[in-house]
Amino acid sequence: MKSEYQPKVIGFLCNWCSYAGADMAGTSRMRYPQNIRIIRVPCSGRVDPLFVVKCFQRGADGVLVSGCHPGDCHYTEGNYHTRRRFALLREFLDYLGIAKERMRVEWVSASEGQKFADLLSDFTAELAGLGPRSKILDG
Amino acid sequence: MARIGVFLCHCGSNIAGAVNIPEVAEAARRLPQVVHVEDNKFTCSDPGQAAIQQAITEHQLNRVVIGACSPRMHEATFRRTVTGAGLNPYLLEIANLREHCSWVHPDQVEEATAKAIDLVRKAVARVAWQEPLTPKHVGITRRALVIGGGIAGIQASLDIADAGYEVILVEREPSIGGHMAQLDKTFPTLDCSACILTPKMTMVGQHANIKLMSYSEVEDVSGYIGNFRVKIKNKSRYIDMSKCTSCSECVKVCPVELNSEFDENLGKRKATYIPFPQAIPNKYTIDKRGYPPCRVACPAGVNAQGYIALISQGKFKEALEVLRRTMPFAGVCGRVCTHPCEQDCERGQVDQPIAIRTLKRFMADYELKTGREKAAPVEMTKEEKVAIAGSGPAGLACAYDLVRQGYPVTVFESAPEVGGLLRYGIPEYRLPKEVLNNEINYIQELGVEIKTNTPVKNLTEIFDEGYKAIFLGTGAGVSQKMGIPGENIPGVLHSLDFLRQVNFGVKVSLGSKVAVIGGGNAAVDAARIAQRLGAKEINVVYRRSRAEMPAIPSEIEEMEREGIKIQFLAAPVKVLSKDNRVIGIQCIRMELGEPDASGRRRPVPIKGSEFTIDVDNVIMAVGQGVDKATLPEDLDYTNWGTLCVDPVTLQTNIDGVFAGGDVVSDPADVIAAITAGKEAAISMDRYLRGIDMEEGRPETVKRVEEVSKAGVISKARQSMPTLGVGKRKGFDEVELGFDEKTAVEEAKRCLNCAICSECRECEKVCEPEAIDHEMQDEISEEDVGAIVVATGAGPLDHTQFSIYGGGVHPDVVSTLQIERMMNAAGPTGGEVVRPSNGAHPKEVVFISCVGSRDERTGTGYCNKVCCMVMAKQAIMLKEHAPDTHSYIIYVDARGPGGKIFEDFLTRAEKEGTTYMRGQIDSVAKQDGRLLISGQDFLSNETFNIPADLVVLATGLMPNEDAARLFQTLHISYDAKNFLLQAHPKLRPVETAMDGIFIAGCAVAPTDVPESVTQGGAAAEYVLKLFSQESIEAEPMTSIVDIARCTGCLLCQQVCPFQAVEAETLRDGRTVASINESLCKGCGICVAACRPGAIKLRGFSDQQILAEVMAL
Amino acid sequence: MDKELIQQIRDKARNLLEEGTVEGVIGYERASDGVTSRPLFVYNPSDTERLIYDETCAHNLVKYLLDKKGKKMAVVVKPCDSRAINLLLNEGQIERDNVFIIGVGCPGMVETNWNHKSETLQAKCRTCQLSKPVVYDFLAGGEIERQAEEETYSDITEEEAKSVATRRGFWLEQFGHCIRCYACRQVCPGCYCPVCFAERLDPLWLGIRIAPEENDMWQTIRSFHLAGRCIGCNECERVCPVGIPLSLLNRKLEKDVKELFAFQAGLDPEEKPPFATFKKEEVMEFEK
Amino acid sequence: MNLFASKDDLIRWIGELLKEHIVIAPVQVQEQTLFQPISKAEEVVFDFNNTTLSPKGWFLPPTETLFSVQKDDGKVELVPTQVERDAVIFGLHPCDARGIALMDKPFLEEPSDTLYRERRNRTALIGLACRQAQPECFCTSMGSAPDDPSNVDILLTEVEDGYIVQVVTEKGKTLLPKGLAEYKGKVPAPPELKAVPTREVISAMRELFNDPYWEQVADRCLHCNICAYVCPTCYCFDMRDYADKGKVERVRSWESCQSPGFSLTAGGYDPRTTKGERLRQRFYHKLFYFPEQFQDVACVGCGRCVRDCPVNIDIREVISNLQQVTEAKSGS
Repeated sequence: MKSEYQPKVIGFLCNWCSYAGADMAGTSRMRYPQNIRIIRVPCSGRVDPLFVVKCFQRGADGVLVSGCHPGDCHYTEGNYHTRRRFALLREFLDYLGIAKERMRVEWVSASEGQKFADLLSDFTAELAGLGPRSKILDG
Repeated sequence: MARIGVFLCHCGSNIAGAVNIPEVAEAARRLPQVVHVEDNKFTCSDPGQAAIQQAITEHQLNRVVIGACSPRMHEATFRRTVTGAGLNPYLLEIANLREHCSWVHPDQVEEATAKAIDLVRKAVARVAWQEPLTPKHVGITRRALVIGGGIAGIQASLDIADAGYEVILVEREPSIGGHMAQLDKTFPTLDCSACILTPKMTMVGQHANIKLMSYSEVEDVSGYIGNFRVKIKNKSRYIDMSKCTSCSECVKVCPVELNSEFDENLGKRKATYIPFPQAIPNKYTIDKRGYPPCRVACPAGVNAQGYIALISQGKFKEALEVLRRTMPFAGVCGRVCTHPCEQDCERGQVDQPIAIRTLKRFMADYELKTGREKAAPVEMTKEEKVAIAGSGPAGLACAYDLVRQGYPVTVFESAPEVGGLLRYGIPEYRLPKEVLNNEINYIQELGVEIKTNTPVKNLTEIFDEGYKAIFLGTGAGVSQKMGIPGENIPGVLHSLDFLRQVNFGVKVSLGSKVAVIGGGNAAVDAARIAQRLGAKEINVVYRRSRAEMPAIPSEIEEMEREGIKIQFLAAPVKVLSKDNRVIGIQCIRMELGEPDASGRRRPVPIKGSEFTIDVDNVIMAVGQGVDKATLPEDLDYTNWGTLCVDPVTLQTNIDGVFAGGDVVSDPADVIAAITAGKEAAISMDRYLRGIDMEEGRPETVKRVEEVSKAGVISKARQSMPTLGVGKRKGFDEVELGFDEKTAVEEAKRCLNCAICSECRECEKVCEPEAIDHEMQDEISEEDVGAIVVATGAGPLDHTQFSIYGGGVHPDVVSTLQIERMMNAAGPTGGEVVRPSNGAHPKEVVFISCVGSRDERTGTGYCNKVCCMVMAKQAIMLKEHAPDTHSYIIYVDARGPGGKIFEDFLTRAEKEGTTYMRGQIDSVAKQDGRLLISGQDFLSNETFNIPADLVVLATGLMPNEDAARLFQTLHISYDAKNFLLQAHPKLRPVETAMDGIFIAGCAVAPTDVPESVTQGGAAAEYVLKLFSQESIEAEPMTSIVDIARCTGCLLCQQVCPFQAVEAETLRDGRTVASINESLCKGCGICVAACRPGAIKLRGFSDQQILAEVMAL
Repeated sequence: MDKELIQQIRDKARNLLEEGTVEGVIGYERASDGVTSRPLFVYNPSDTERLIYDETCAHNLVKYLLDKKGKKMAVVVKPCDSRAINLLLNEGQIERDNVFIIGVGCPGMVETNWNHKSETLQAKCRTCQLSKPVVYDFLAGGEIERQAEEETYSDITEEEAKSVATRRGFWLEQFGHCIRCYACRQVCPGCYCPVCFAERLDPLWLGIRIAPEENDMWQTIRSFHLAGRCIGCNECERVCPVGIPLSLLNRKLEKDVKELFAFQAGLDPEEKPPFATFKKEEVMEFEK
Repeated sequence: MNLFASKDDLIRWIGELLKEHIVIAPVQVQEQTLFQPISKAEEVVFDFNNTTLSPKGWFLPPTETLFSVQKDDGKVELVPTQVERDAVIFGLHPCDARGIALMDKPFLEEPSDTLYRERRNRTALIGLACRQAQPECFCTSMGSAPDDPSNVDILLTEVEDGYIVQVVTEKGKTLLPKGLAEYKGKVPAPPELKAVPTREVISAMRELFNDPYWEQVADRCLHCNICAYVCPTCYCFDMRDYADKGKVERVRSWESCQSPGFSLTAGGYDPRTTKGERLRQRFYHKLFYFPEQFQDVACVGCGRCVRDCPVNIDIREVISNLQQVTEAKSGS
């Protein structure tokens, strides 16, 4: 078990929907892989693409940016900006050799604890499949 | 240098059970700037909090990290704790070791511990960068908005208002009361619902502190706790509430009847209505849904639904009045109109469109038959005289509209008789002169002066005579020639001349063989006249095929029935003659090639396919043109020889001269000419009053969005009686029109698409003159400090559950329908009956959990109230008729709410209700009754119960458009549109949005007492807010570092709250500046700012980066 | 050299200076190698005779307007460079009234090195569709009919077709050459932050290492900060002393921005750039 | 005594050197020639114009860790970076060799820079005389020459069918392979170079510090760091401590006076904010301050900055402009 490769995942979760959704997964005692480390932000629109690039530079195997569903943003429009910024960044990082599978942008509402748990299981499994990404050297 | 204290909470075994706390503590001790670490069984407990405060003092901590539950849980608690020890509340960071760690990784101690260490390290790194923040204080508008006037909203409103604060209660229906008002009795006490609800409703209506805005909807909400600004749309009732006396006179005359929503479609109501007798406010509402499709389709905007509704009530004269509000030609258009209205008629989607044209004609026929009182002349209120050239449909329509506005109108007609093309272009068998004359007389009686034999040649002269505006509607009166050899031989006639001669009684002699060239109405008319003049063998030669033929299809049909042949795909090449007499016509066969500019396929001659038809006469009906010679000079013409006008105003190149009809458009139909006349009348009125002629034109009208066709029983359109072919010798009219009975029958088929038909009969009877059909929706803005959302939920439509016979068998009903039937004021006067035949039902089967506890058909969870509702109704059915036997087929029978609820279920069973736990397989019709088959889970046997009535207890769901409102309010809701609470246990009436509270069924299905409790609780939160002097606003807002700002203002473009302004510095540089009271702290601008000039306090780049670096 | 065109530029520059319309004129002059050209700032009417224009005048002079904020300047602007004017106007960096644009048609610039010019057109010129600047006050020499190839981004799609690992290897090698001289940034008209993220101390996004792991982030963010803003003058690639194919980065973003948001930078000074706006109904790949 | 080595001899010799040394030599990477450690002799290119970067990077690498700090259970340990092996720089041109000699002045003057000194002591230089000059070359005006042997341990000069091997130092002698024959032929004459007047300009610079010339010439300067990074004598650097989860490293990287933030002080004051001030600093350092301190001009005339400057700021032109400015001043 311990020798198994454990991808390092960093998640940026908006306070109002996704962080609450992750809380919901907790209160509902759902289980998901331990790999993620969650950073709370007020809105997914707060996530500067620099943070994500920094995560990868620092050796993260996967990065999750998660916000409210379109139309539900606590700040009305933040996630629409998130969507544009990261649609482009994902493509660009992939082009630079960081596979787009390593970066997820997801909409998770406060009630979607199950979705959050499922998403992490799936993401972690996918990253494990891609294999380790030692610092910046592998794709 | 920060002195950070780390406090690790065991949370009993919630965290400590999965995380090795000593190990985490040991790791924390080694972190930079950490000077103190301790752990505690329950940090949130008093001793736990005291320990933190003590440590802060003892170790001179200036930052605190607490590893515990989610910050969403206790951040506020711990902020108070550190404040108690003199620390700024924001110098605190919580590592979420419970929801994000121990609870989700319960049996991976090693991994969970490693993760917990990471989370603590991350929190330490972050808090080191945290600066002390001071909340701002903002004022509170002590005024509340309650959305939803059901029992929860009523309770909330009353509680707030009684405490002395103003409340705005917004209800989208015409009355408050919600679903509770529909109930007959309430469980488990069997109180009369109305008896306990209506006093509360009345109190709302009369409370000095409550501003009731019924029939209103919240459009937009901006602002924040204590300071919301709300936009409310007050939907137009078309009845002035301040004048309405609720006398119900309008209801008596309203011709439109529809299913009553309040009575769950079991009863009827009128387009003007009060939902139920005790409604608050007790004022009428006219239900208008826009323009009906027929009215939208009519170029002239004739309100067909209006007159059809009145015809259906036998009010024929009044019906004609409706038509005459738009135009004067009921008899004419009722005969010759191309009726685009019928194409768009919604009834056509059920079976066939309403015979709108024939109904229109019927009104004119009825008037002719019963005699018309002379019309009273219009009072000439305007001084400006208006001249109209041409007395065809365009000119007369224009004159009609202008004279009714009080303009003195003179019509100049060059011909000896009035009517233009209506008179000389349409044969008598289609439009009897008597009909036309009646309508022209009517126009003249109103005060229009008509001068015949007076052509207009010189516009200056007309102006000199004192006319201030001129309309030219002189038509297109010249026949076009074909340009083939032999066209000028006597015996070759042109259709217009031919029709004109016949219509003016000039004798025209024809041979026995006639060819008519063309495929339009003029060709068909000419052929049929030729036959009536004695021609024996008539051939219509048309160069395209039947599909392209522009004449009215019914006319073509009648023509063929009269024995006239059509040569399709043939064109004349030359007229053959002998001794200057026509002997035949040579034609060539055509085939259809590529579509031309008009979209019709262009006919192409087939070489060598010439053929000859022997004829004595040829009638050319290939088109008409404008006769320039008859028109004044100095007007601009198009390349096609028609007049040039502005497409919107219809003004020509000369100021004050307007034109419309065939003279502009080239030959079109009558309704197009009428439309042109009406449009010109609008322009001329505006021209004369000096108003902008183009503003708001062309007018856009709101077509009704959806027309319900549920329950409409198919019924064929009444057919038009015609004169037998054998009797068609002279010029007798061929179509005979409807009699009164047929007309009423036909009119009753109308679906009343727009609900209110705008027949305006109500205006006539409303003594206080409260009715205003032109009333507009009003938007008002209100400032409030708190909002209670109690928008409720409604039962799923039982007719969608066809597996239980819903929507299939009329005797499968919903619980609310039973409720209405039981109600003495309900549609059946308190008798529960079988809708199919009105009989008393003896066996009744209730089916529970329809669309609840069933993800496939509705919601996955329990609807909470149905078990009690079914028990109540079973008891009541027995009470109403002791011979009734009820079955309740349940999944689980529940009595939540305490002993009396459970007792109530027992009582139902004791009083003879058969409870069966099971599942329904089918509901089928058998011998006029219903057979309910299924499985009994307790006996493991199948059952077959014959019943008279099946009642479906359907799940409750929020209204479809609730999500839009919730989005406007920025409050969270789930996939089924139920609202989410700030915390499902501890903050049940709060939302994540401060200052917005929730109550009632909008949150989850609740019964009446629970809704009342929640309404009261929400009010209590509002009052708690209002009792504060001011509110602390989140200090986590953004700030601009002007040294780094480039002034690109991308931040301004992305800010959803208009919080960014451009500011010019003394050195001339433009930079962004953030208005803190508008900033909500989302940080969208921060992420957009490339130069890193914006800092979000509490979520700075340093802080988040420190977290990334710590992982 | 088109003598007539050059004379028009000189006359216009002289006029503008003599009439006091502008304080200075930014144009081109012959470089010290006698072959290539270099930017020239003219403040004195007599110096206008030094102005030249030919196929070696690759420099995008618009960048210099940022140094001369608040001053009235005239600038010689090629069609591609003119998009930078629109970019800077859109982002409020220059005032239209302060800039007099001497537009020049462009036959395409050739590849040059110190003391050497080739016959080969620069790659960006081969697909340039602009016959004249998108914005100008005076057009010297008139429009030039160009027979441009269609921009197919074939080099980009070729890269895209390779495996992620191959691309990673390629870029790591390229970024390995980077010496962080920041010439790409300094020459770029879109790079004007008072303190570049790469040199910011609060927060410390990036260290000072001239090494692949930091060069990588430097180039990633540099290009991404130009997403939807790069106007394709390709000056960054031209000035790179170690030959990193930066156009492959910028044009990849240009292509994606075009495809995802239907936007091209610098064509319209009023149009909202892709990160300033959004469409509620749009659906991105990760949502499908 | 000059020896002779055929091309094959050289290849064998490099092979020998590789056994005990790191050999840094010019190699072709895509379109550029760079000094890089080689793994086999065949990689070396002999016929090249000045490399993209000078070989100064061996002694002052673009980035290096000076030392790291380990913190464990309260104990703090400082671990300096070690120079592991001896090295040979093979094939450097005389101008680059002079660049190293000039760098020695500030770095080896006491207190000397430990890492630089270590590397310098353990590195031998085998130079290669230039048979051709490029238009940008002006080494003869800057105290060197295409065939200057003074700053290398061994100098190679290409002749018809091989190379003259001129042993300059004792250290050079130890590197020699066995069996090279004596070279008796003619030593070819070095290429001629155009002179740039230096001395007279430098003496006049004291008066030119506030001359508007600097702002004018800086108008077109982009303030990139190309000139400094390709220069064999520019040695400015920045240092920063990297701390990551308890581990600390002190890192030194190249930096340049042309960088906008170069002279920014902690208090926020920047003595050189304008483009002219920054550009002036570069020329004053090279032509005035360095000679004041160390007697020599800090330029070797390799021509790299001339070649690579994107906006053609040509040091030779600057020098002659300064001369004109001075003349104009004295004339008035």
